[in-house]
Amino acid sequence: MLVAKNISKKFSGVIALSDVSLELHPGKVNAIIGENGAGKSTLMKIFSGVHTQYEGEILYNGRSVRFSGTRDAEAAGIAIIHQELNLVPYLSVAENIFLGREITNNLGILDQKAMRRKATELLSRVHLSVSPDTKVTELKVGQQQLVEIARALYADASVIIMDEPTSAISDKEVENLFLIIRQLKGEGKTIVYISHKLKELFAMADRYVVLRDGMSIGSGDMKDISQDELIQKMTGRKLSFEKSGSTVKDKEELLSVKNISLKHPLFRITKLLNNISFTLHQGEIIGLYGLMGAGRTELMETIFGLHPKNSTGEIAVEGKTRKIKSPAQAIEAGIALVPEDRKLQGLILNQTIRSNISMAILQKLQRWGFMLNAKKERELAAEYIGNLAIKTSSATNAAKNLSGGNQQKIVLAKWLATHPKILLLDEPTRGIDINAKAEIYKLMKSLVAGGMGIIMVSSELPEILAVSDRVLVMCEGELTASIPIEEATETEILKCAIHKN
Amino acid sequence: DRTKEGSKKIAVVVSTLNNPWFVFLAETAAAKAKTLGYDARIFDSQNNTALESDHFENIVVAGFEAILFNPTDANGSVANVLKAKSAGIPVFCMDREINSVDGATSQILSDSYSGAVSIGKYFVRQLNKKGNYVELLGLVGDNNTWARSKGFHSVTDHYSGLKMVSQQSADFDRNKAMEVMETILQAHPDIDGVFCGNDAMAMGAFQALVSAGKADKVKVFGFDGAEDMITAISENKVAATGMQFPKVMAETAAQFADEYIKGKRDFPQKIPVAVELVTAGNINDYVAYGKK
Amino acid sequence: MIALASYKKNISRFQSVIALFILCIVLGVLSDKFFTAANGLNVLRQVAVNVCIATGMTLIVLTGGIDLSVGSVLALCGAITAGLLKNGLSFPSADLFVGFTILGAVLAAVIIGALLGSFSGIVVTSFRVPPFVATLAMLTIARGLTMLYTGGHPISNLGEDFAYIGTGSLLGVPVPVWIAAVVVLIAVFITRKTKLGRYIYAIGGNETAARLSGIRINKVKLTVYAIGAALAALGGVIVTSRLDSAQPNAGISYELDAIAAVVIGGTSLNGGKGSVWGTVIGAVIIGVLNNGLVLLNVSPFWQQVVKGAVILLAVIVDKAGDKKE
Amino acid sequence: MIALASYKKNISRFQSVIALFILCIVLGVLSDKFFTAANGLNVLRQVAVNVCIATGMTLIVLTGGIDLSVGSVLALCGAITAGLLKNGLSFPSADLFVGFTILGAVLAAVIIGALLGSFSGIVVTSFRVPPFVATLAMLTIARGLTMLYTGGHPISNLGEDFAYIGTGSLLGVPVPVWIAAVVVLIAVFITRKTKLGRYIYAIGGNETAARLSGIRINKVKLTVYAIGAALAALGGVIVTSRLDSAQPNAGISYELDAIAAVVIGGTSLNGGKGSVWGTVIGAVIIGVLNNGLVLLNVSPFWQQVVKGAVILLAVIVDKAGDKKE
Ligand SMILES: Nc1ncnc2c1ncn2[C@@H]1O[C@H](COP(=O)(O)OP(=O)(O)OP(=O)(O)O)[C@@H](O)[C@H]1O
Ligand SMILES: Nc1ncnc2c1ncn2[C@@H]1O[C@H](COP(=O)(O)OP(=O)(O)OP(=O)(O)O)[C@@H](O)[C@H]1O
Ligand SMILES: [Mg+2]
Ligand SMILES: [Mg+2]
Repeated sequence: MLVAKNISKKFSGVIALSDVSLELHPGKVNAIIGENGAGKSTLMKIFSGVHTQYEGEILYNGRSVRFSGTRDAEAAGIAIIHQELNLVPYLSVAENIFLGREITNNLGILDQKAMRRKATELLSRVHLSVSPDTKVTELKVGQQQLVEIARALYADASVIIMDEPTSAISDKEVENLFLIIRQLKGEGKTIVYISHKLKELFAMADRYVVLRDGMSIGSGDMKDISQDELIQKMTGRKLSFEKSGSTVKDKEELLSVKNISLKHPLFRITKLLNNISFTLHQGEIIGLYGLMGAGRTELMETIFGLHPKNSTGEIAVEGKTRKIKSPAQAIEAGIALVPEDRKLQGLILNQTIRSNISMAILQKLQRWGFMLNAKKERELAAEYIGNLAIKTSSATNAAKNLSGGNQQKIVLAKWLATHPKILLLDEPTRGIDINAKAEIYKLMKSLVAGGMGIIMVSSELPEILAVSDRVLVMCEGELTASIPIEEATETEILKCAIHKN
Repeated sequence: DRTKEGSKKIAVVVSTLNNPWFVFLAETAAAKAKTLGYDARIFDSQNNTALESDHFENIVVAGFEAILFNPTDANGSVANVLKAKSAGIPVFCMDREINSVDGATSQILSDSYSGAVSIGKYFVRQLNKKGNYVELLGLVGDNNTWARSKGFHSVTDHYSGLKMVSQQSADFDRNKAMEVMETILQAHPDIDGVFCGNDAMAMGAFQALVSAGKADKVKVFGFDGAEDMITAISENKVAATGMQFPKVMAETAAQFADEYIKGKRDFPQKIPVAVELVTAGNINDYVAYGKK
Repeated sequence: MIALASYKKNISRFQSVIALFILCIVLGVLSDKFFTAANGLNVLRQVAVNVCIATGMTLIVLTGGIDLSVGSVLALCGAITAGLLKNGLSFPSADLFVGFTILGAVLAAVIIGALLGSFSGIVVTSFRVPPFVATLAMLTIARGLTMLYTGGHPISNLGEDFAYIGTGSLLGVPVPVWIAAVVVLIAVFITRKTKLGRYIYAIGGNETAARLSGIRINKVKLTVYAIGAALAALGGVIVTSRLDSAQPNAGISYELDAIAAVVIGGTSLNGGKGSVWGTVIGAVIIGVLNNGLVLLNVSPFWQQVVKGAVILLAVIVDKAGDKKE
Repeated sequence: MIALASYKKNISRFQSVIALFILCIVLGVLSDKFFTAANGLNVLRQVAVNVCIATGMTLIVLTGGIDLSVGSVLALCGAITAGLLKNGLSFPSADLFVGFTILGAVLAAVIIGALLGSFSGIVVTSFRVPPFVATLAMLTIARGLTMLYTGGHPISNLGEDFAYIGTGSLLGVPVPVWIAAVVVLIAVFITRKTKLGRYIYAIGGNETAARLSGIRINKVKLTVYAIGAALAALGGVIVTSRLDSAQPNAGISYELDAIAAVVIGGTSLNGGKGSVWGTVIGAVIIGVLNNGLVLLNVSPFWQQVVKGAVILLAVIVDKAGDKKE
């Protein structure tokens, strides 16, 4: 049993954890629940030896331990899948899985064959069908997450911490992960599971621990608590979210996409996108669903002008055909894209929240045509920090110091500040807590009420069903269905998303 | 400009082209070789003996007939010369010697040490055997630096009235000499003379003295006989320099190479070319890098 | 929190200053000539050129780039200034001769500098050649062009008026120091108060995110390389004027001094982090060190050892504050 | 996907080779001396030292670091080899004299090189000084120590046996080429087949991930700096032996050549990406270029311009294949 006693942790003035005590039981799935910034990841990093300076005590199997580093924790049998992916981009999948724990032969030389064999086995366990020699840069975020899971499986630890392992993978892979978790649980291992998807928690977890603002609020058995009670514990209040029917009827056409195709950058015959056409209306939210690798991200990127050389097709905004060959032109046309990977594509991690938010509209914040207006910029940042409830002590905090969910909100703020007509959201609620999610849905609704059109890529069917006016489904680079929300059901959508053959 | 097919090739290997003096030496040698009917070609060793080594290897492969050679280092270049010799290519040293008895076919040498001795003597006279002075050295890893410094000190060190208040290196560089001199003047505003290892540094030091308003009081001595320095001496701005004769050395070497190729084998092992003291008194006899 | 953040920002600037301060105290104790007004101006005049170059380098490094060609560009543009001043431009075929005023020659040099920088910039952006290689090639090319232009011989005696740029004083302060001060102030303004400055930091911080935010990466990069080389050209004008002579071998290894000033000043070579002020302090640290070692008449042999050790110490002192886990 | 990955890997290696190939063809057409066995050996012998240094540099650059001190370390260790061979070690106080065999002197130099590298490594890791500054300081310090050790004078006449290292041949191939080949093969083995190699790439690719994987970052970094400097020392031994003389100002600006070879060979200065083979090709491109320009009778001033331009072209050809948007 892993026990935390009175753990406190401060980051240069910010209190991340204060006097947290909890127990993690072997043979059980222990869910750690809390809003963004509650301190979940920080606590896990203490358990796994990443943070070595903290107050309090950790008891592991009855003995007091204090890890001096990750290697130390791992040797003791604690493995972690980090929330922020921690893979080496230019190394292969196999090389990443075995990083720091390479298999060597008697002479100390790397045994590549053995590692490749073992990696293939681990990859098939997590249902990731790529070669172990693939470079990690070539993988999409979801696939990378599966690699991280494979990595943790290899560690063969007795405590496995999973910090939002399902934030980037689709239902099918989640199913598979659950299978693996059940198996591990059966072997008597302690599973620590962090997720903002309550449905998953109720399906999978045995126990729960709730953190709020760095303090432990309560714990117990999952079966003894209802969803509403849990939310109340997390947020300190009740939360309601109602499913809404479509409200768009005969509104103006905002975005029309005709025959978009995208060639593979290397294999020119392969098409990543094939003849995609659809329209987005004013005040409409389109939910774009597909399994991992269906090409949704590519579609968003193509519309946003990121593949000018390999793509063909026509894009019209408000009836006018626009040439969109770069993000700058897309922004001019009134399009905004909240990208899939906030760390790599969305944020400048070292810079302040404020300058991240103002990044895309600096030309509007100028005085006399050449000088930035600091006051306007401050006001802008304050406005969005308030509107989106970004949890930070100051607008001049570096973006990297925020919790994952709050980082996502900064990216959102940056794009909302451009006042786009068309908002493309690629997995906008990844890693966002239920409360913030509800806020984002509400925000989306109010944005479309003001005349905006939104396309939201999501791998979560409930989310798609909750916010969309219309559901588009993609499969292998093709648009396979356009379903009005009234007719949309989970089975119907999945049917269109799954490979034909 | 392509030379005639079939004309024989002579290589000019020079220690550096980052110094006008050596540019002049190399270009004069090449020009002379061309007027003698050869295809001449300049190689820049960039003060790097290893690069010089590469040049020699390439020269041997490319089938040159003779090498007019300005070595980077007296000892470091010996191996290179022997390599050429064993490939049957004669080497004629210009300005700087190599420490090998029979490596080079002939060495036409500028005697830095004695030149510095005469500058030292003139220096003592100009300063009336007493006063404070500064010495600016060239690159500290360069043997010319030390030949000149030692020659100079072999005279000045015998006069207890002469006190060297500062000895610094300025890498043979005009800008660096100016900056070093500016700083030295902060610590020692009361100096009477500056001896510099080459004319570029002398001009830099002079510039610093001008800025400090001390150009009249402090006597500047250089080495080489470069154009700016000759002009400055004639205008009575600086005291003296040691005139080397790159033109004489380069042309003699080219001449010898021509004679060698035409069959002559008997050359004097060493031909010293004296360094002459150039002062306001005899400036009218000189032009840059030579006699009128 | 605002207090905390700005306090932290101040500390990091504070540390370099502390390193500089300690250095000055030590030198002041060792030499009574160090703390004189004349020597102060001396140091400032001597660092002026490096400050100009290093300021441009800071902008480039902030975008995650580097420019190794500054020394050669300095030499080439210095030679061009001198050549234009002395010989003007003549087109024998058209029987045309164009004389140059001082301002004209200086402007021509700076513009040619900017063009050389733009060339590097285009190679880096359009041909995606790593900045290190692109500017290393430019280092070699510009040096070769300098040699070709000058024939390897200095161009001297450029006239008293021109000498004012490098040797004159205004209100008791040397002209090069004024020039460097103006350059620094403009650069500080650009980095802190303009869109361009923001974009420079953004590109260095995360190029992908910057591109997705609609920033025209190539345009910004081209601009910084052009500015960097134009400032190197300006440095060339100052050096030439100070010596009253354009030396074909001027500026050799100046890139190392400039980059050292940038890095000692706390700017990260990975881009995105740092400041022009830091660079100025870095340049002054190097300048004070050079000055102090000569004042103390440290032997040339020991000088290099001491210089290396002190630079290390300065950076270690500078780092001492920002302890992280 | 398997096909895709290996196809891409091959292309990128292929491109540098194509650049080299084109260069050779052009030179072969322009000069009939180029494609001779003697000239081939010539080029190989001339690149041997740079290959040694650049191989070490590759390991350092792969971790995201850089080493500017290789030239000075080369000079210092070359001088030490020569000094030990010629004068041995004497401790007058203890009335002790230790003579050195050739092997002893070479080993001593390489070990001292490794120690100097370890020192840089410690400064980089424990004091968190950026590698650029740490090794720039080492550049200056090692050069100063060289001057102190030699008094600024070369150490010459080291004997015929010692000369074998730099000038001898084995099976018709020059000894320096054998040495470089062994160094390259060991480095290839390390980067591909050992944990150390894996960790080098991991640290350069994502240092945080590497640390979280339990890799001892500091140990790995220290090791690569030690290897890099030891190889520079080995280069010093070869240079000294070739010239039969240790020059105090040997190796100046060698760091640029070495880094150029690394970058032309496709290794990213940000670390994590690249290969030792690429570096070898990069070094050979530079060597062939130097050799070719001489064979073609290009004047020294034009040489620099042409060299810069060709290096640019080589890298552009190299990039041409991996078009990304
Ligand atoms: N390295 C750091 N430096 C400064 N503050 C930090 C650092 N890491 C975390 N914090 C702060 O600590 C608090 C807890 O963050 P943590 O990442 O543990 O939250 P979380 O519960 O995992 O949130 P999420 O659900 O968004 O992942 C936040 O306020 C965050 O800003
Ligand atoms: N640069 C690339 N090189 C090779 N293949 C690529 C590249 N980019 C994308 N792909 C492939 O194109 C297909 C579409 O990927 P895309 O990321 O658009 O899917 P998605 O529906 O957004 O999935 P995800 O849920 O992972 O975001 C995938 O099979 C992916 O592997
Ligand atoms: Mg978290
Ligand atoms: Mg996607």
